[in-house]
Amino acid sequence: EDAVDPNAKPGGAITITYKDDVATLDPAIGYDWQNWSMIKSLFDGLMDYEPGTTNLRPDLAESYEIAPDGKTFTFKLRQGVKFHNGREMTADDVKYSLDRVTNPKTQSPGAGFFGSIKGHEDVAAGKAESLAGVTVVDPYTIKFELTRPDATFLHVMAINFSHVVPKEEVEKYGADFGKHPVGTGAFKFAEWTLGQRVVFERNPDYWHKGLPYLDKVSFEIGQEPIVALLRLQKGEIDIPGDGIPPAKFQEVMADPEQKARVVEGGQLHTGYITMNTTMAPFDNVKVRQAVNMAINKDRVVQLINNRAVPANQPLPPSMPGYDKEFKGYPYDVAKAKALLAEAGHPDGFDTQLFSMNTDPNPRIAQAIQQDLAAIGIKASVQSLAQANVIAAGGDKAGAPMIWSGGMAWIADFPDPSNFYGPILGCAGAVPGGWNWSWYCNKDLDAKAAEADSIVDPAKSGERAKMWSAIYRKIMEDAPWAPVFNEQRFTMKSPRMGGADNLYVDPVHIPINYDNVYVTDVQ
Amino acid sequence: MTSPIAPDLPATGRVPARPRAGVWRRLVKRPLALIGLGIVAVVVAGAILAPWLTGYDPNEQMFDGLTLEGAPLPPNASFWLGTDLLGRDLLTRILFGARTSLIIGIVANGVALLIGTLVGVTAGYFRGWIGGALMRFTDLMMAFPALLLAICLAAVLQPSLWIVAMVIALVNWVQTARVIYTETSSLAEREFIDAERTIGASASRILFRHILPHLLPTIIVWGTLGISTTVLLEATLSYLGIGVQPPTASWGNIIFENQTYFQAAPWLVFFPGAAILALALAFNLIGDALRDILDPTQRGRA
Amino acid sequence: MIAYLGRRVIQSLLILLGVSLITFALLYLLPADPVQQIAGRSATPETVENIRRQLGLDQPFFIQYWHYLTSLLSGDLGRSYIQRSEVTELIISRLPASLLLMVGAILCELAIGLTMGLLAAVRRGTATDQTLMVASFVGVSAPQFVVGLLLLYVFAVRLGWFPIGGYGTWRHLVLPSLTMGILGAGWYARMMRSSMIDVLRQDYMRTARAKGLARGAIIFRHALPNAILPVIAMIGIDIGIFMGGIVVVESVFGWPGIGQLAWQAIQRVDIPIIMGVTLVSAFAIVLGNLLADTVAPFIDPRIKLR
Amino acid sequence: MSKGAGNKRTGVFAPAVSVTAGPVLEVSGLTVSVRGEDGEREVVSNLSLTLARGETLCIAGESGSGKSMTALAIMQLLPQPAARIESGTIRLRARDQDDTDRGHIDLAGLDERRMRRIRGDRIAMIFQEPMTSLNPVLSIGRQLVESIEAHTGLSRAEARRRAIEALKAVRIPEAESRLKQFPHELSGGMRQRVMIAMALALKPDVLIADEPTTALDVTVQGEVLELLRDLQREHGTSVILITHDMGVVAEMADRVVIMRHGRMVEEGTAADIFARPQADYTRELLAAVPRIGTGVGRQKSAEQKSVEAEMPGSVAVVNDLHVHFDLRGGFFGQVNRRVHAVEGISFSIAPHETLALVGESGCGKSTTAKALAGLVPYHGDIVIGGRNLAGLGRDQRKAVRRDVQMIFQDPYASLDPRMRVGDLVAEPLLIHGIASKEERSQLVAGLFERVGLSADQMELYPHEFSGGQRQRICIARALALRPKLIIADESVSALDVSVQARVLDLLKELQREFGIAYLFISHDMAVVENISDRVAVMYLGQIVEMGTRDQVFSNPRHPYTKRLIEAVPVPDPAKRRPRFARLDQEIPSPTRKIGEQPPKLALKDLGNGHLVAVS
Ligand SMILES: Nc1ncnc2c1ncn2[C@@H]1O[C@H](COP(=O)(O)OP(=O)(O)OP(=O)(O)O)[C@@H](O)[C@H]1O
Ligand SMILES: Nc1ncnc2c1ncn2[C@@H]1O[C@H](COP(=O)(O)OP(=O)(O)OP(=O)(O)O)[C@@H](O)[C@H]1O
Ligand SMILES: [Mg+2]
Ligand SMILES: [Mg+2]
Repeated sequence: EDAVDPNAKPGGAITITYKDDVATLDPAIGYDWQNWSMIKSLFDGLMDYEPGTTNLRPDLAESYEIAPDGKTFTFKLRQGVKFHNGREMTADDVKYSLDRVTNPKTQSPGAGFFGSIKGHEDVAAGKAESLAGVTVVDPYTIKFELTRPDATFLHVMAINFSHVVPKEEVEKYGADFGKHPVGTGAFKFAEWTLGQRVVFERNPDYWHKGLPYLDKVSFEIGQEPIVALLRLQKGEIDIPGDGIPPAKFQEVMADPEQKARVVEGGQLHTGYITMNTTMAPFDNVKVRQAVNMAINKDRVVQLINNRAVPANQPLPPSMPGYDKEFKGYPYDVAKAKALLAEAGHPDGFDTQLFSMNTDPNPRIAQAIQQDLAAIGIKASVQSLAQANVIAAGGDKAGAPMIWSGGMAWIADFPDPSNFYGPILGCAGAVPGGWNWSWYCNKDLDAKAAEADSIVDPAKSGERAKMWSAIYRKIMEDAPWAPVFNEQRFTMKSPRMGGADNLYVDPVHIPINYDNVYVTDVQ
Repeated sequence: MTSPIAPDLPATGRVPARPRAGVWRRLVKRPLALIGLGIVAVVVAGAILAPWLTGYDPNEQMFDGLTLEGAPLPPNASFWLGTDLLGRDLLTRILFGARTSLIIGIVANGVALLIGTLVGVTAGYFRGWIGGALMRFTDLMMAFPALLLAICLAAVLQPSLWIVAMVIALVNWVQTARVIYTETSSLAEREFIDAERTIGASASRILFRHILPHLLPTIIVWGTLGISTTVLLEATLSYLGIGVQPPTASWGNIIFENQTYFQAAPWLVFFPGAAILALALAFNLIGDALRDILDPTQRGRA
Repeated sequence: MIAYLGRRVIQSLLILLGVSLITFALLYLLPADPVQQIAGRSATPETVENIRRQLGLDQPFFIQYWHYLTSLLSGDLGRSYIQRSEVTELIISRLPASLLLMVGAILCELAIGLTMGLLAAVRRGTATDQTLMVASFVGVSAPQFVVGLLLLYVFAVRLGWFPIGGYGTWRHLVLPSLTMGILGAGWYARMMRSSMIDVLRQDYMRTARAKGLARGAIIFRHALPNAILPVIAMIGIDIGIFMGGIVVVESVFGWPGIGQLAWQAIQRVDIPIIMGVTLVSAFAIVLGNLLADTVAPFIDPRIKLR
Repeated sequence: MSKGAGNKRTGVFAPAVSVTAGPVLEVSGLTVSVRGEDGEREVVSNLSLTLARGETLCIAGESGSGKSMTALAIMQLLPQPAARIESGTIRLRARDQDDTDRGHIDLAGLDERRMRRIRGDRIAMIFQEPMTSLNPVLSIGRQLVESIEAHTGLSRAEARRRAIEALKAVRIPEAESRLKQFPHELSGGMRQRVMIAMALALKPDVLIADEPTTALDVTVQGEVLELLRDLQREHGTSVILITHDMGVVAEMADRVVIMRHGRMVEEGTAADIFARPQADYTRELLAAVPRIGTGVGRQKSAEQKSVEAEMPGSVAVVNDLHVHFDLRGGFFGQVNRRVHAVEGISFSIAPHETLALVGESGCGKSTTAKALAGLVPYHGDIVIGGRNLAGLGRDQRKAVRRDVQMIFQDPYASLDPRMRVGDLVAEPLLIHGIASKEERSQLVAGLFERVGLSADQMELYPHEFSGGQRQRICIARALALRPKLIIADESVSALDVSVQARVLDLLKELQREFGIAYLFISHDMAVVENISDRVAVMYLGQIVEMGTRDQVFSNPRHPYTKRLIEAVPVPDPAKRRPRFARLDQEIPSPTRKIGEQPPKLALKDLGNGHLVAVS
């Protein structure tokens, strides 16, 4: 349990802005930048992370037990936790929630996370209504049986998709539950004016005494980031949810008063270039390595106002399994040229580089384009809307190279496996999948499965090493050219209080609403 | 003279031998039109001679073109109009961008104007089912979201300048057609059109020799205003992926890429904006002068 | 009149049907897959297939269109793929804002544009005329995003006369309307000037002057109604043009209209929303044209409704 | 017009009936020039004239001699930007309240604001082109009322009453309901009368009337002239009357000014001018005046007869022609009334023959012409050159159309204002592929000379011509194709008598040479008598009398025909009538409710083809 911040004063309200609409607050469905952490404040799962960190800890569960074979997890639930409608949450609700999220009728984008639970296939195929592997032992005990040992399972129990919903409310609102969310979280849903505003109120019955501090959190929707920053400067809002727009970044950092209100932190993000390993000439590993050596990452970082650090491997530095020793490919044009020549392309070749069309991605793509030109690769930039780039990537003959910026969002949970399965593993290398390099290494798939079967928390160091080895091997094959890891810069109003790491919480983005407070309440 | 069919009734008369002062000659007598022609000439020359006018490559991202924090440089001695967010020389990009923008603003816009005028005139003059069908088609096109068409084309076709030009022509004729239609249908009611019918003038002759000249003022207004809007529309379409792709410059996409930076780096929006404005204004000056010259009742106006 | 309106309404319905068919077909042909968007990054192929079946997207085109059309007839625009709520509800919640903005913008551009055009025509050839011409071209050539931000910066941030974006009171409406109006005003000014110049040299203007009428009466009573006709036709067209500009202006000013909804939907291939917004805007355009055509004979009695 | 209407005027102007000494208007040394493609050209040179109170000054003269320009210069309404006053003064006698100490105001230098107060109130003008001078989008009531309101302090209701009076005064039927109508719903003559009503409503000091009765039939013309006289008698209004009709000059003028080439060639009292013309041009003019009853009989020569025999049958046969216009009304705009513009007329025209169609304004003459030219939908049969127009294909119709040419009533409206007149006249030749380019321009130059224009003018645009000149351009255009039938709708009414005579001679000559037939629409009975072989009198869309010229003119049998002939003004000041006869019955209207049929008149043959309607 978190300690209550002695400096915090309860009360007050804050306002956060977003550009895009909040789609739904249904935890089984919401998967956006905007609603991800909003859902986290309305609902709880069995597990959670310590505020501001990536350290797992029980949440609705009081404790858990993992069987030695790593295939059975038993959670003991906290007693007296109440839904916002006043009813107590029990193990039946946990089971109902998991049955619901895996049921195809729910159309949950997260159903795949629960693939290791016994009976998942039947539910996914519509043959069963209920997961065979989830058993309610008693109202405060729930048991999960898996088909294989799964080291990520505790993380899975912390992601939004496994958050607990009350059956009666879901049935009451049906498909509109996402617009009338009822959970057990620190805040309860108060008001939603479509397209304009969502308001949360403090949940007085929150099981964690003393939290949250704020009485009210309002989200204003449809606000252009530049205008949001103007409003922040005028003191009308507290947090610009989409961050500091690139066009304003220098202005903010040049002003000491504003700069002081900026909090910087790492995030679980890597920006990379995918190369389609099934497409000539990228089916030649030397070509891919040449590309890796051709990119002037410092220059790219400079272009985005140094808001990132150059990357040399898929995992971001704050992720367990990140290999500090690994040096990756150096920036070496001559060597890159030589490699290209070895691969049979002394004069380079023509290709295409896809990129999403929102600033700064087309600019980054152009910088990459220039770097590639230096070794003779003439890449034409295809700057398209997100949906088109994603479609091209999911088509085996669609895109030779893709710059991932803007689409490869932050990790779902802080675990090295999260960077592998869908985007580098064989499972993602299917039409409509997200493995845009179409890189499929059966060996590594096996190794990954092996690593993920190390469930014992005590062996997490060993597991991280295994993952490091996997990513090292991947870098040898070079299906990606990692470019940078983005840093987060959150800006807040002067009255916002709380530890800095709450403002760059790796899980709650942009901020952890449950633990921050305002300093100007009486 | 004794042509068998010709009415040899009147004694053939003495024909005055007086050359008609050409439109061009009268145009260059007007100072405002001259300014307009001058601007167009400068833009066209700039577009053609772009490679020889500045020492830079339009696409070269120069190391000294950005500050260490990655900010573009304001106008200075080595970069006369400053640099852009990638450290490229803005002047060079504007000169090269003129090629794209001239094609869009003049060719695409011109084709749109042409289609719009033809459809509008035909529909306005032929009342029956031809006119009805054309106008309903126009209404359909107008009600149809052009942007969607653009996006779908973007996804299906290889992006190129000519495709964006085609799309612009395809969506921009609609408004012109409707305005021309309204005017044509009122012109068609005028008595001199009746008079043309009685001498057996064919429909095409009436349309092109008698109705079209009266539509000129409207065509000029729509044509010149269309320059700005199409040049800007090109940027939107390119953004959606059907036009020129980076790093090719066009005035529209220079503005579009940089518009959020207009406070931090105003030159990035101001100069290409001024170029669009100058081009549109220049054509307007020429158009206004033409309109006066071709309108006989305005003769004598300086 | 009733027969005319009846005929036009039927034609309009056919146009809407055409628009819906073409849009639906284009979206069908679009190589972006909405299911991929819904399913997200971690979805297994089974999940993707399940969702596709749930949404009926595995059906052949005409069956899908037929389903859409039949539910459309019962007033059901379907359910958004991404937002997961009724499209009807989403559109209804945002339509008033867009309509309000449209009305504000039309008022702005008429007020600015007609005044400018009138003045320029009357003062033809003078410095006033030239200045107004340049001004109208600036209005047309300036990117709306920049105009909007500039207005916001000057009048809201610096001077504090208006709120910094948002929706609610008339003060919220001023700046967005102005931003949209400035573009249109340029067009109206040029149109107005052109048709006014034409009217000013008609014989009946000489008659009006020969009667010794006041200048105001000559211009407003005699010239204006004649000159405004092409402008009326323009208002119908304008609604179509709005649909393009509304996205930018709504996003700059945080205006909760359908432009923002449409833009997000397009980015994410949310077909039911795209269809819904397309139909609503097509309806507005058709209505605008119908209105313009119906009003014209009241201004110029020579025009007959056909 | 009711007597004493003028007393109701609240303005300071009290009508002084006694003629005070000194002219009301004095023009001296007026020079007007226009700028064309090749420099400036004087169109009025050093013109001086005076106008006394209560006097009628007639300006007559050659078409294009600068009469209209003089009038426009006085009003300060010269066409912009081409024309301007180069020199001269135009002095209007001041009223007491005018802020000038010299007793007069020089209009030539007056600013627009003060000029505005003078226009309409002190000097009113009736323009030459009736079709385009009214604002198409305002009801005629509105247009009348506003000018009354602009210069008097009358209430709207009062002004409306005054407007109705004015309309009644120009004998517009159903004056009250006409207030709601729009100009395009009126016939040419009616529009002209509305213009007159507008000028008269304010009872100005000076009234300038530029061809005010050209578009009117003689009976209405008589009434309008009578009205002008009334006004003069009651208010001492001075009138400048520009006209070609020497009959009107003789009836109306106190003094006469004859103009030619922008200069005054002669001035004098009406009696003097008619009795003892000094200048050659004046003599020429007077000699050319067609006089009713003196029209030289046209004996058909043996030669002509033989041509006729060679070409049996008629050029055009019209049988039971009906033309209706539907009027929409009521809230839903459904058809509720119908104009029976042409109601079952039949006639035929033989080669070499001129059929004149006469009748009052609005009786359906132009509509008949348009039906023949294929411009309005009709019922009945029109057979041209033996071929029924109905049921012809496009190409055939084009061929037939070549044989029928029309000269429109309003020359300005029927010429494309953006084409050079030379090209306009050459156009029919071009369309039908006649002659090469050079031959064409020679032919056109020849045509120009034949209608009394110079070949130099081929390069000009329609608006650069005077009303009469435009009329001649239209004639030249119709002649270009040497058609079998020419429909001439009021084609010579805008021409000065000398040109008129020349054109009439030309028409006759062409007829002699090529056997062209004419359908000649006119209300000038003298001209009709001069040119026609047969005459048809129309009334309310039907023919009431038809026969040879002699039958109709020497033996008119229908009362309406009789009245028409009686109303013709005689070009002799000595025979001036004290008063024109007033019509006492309501002026009938061809508009009827749907389903209501107008009574059909039966025609009775009085012998030798003299048909008269019997009711
Ligand atoms: N807008 C113009 N521009 C150039 N020349 C013109 C213009 N209007 C008239 N003219 C010329 O001025 C001369 C005088 O014209 P005006 O209209 O005064 O003749 P008019 O005596 O009234 O003739 P009519 O009896 O035929 O009406 C004519 O030669 C004509 O060609
Ligand atoms: N387009 C029309 N719509 C309705 N009524 C019309 C139309 N054209 C003509 N009329 C009416 O038809 C009748 C005959 O008109 P027409 O023009 O044939 O008269 P006209 O004999 O030529 O008279 P004028 O001598 O005055 O020219 C008039 O009452 C007129 O108001
Ligand atoms: Mg005249
Ligand atoms: Mg007529």
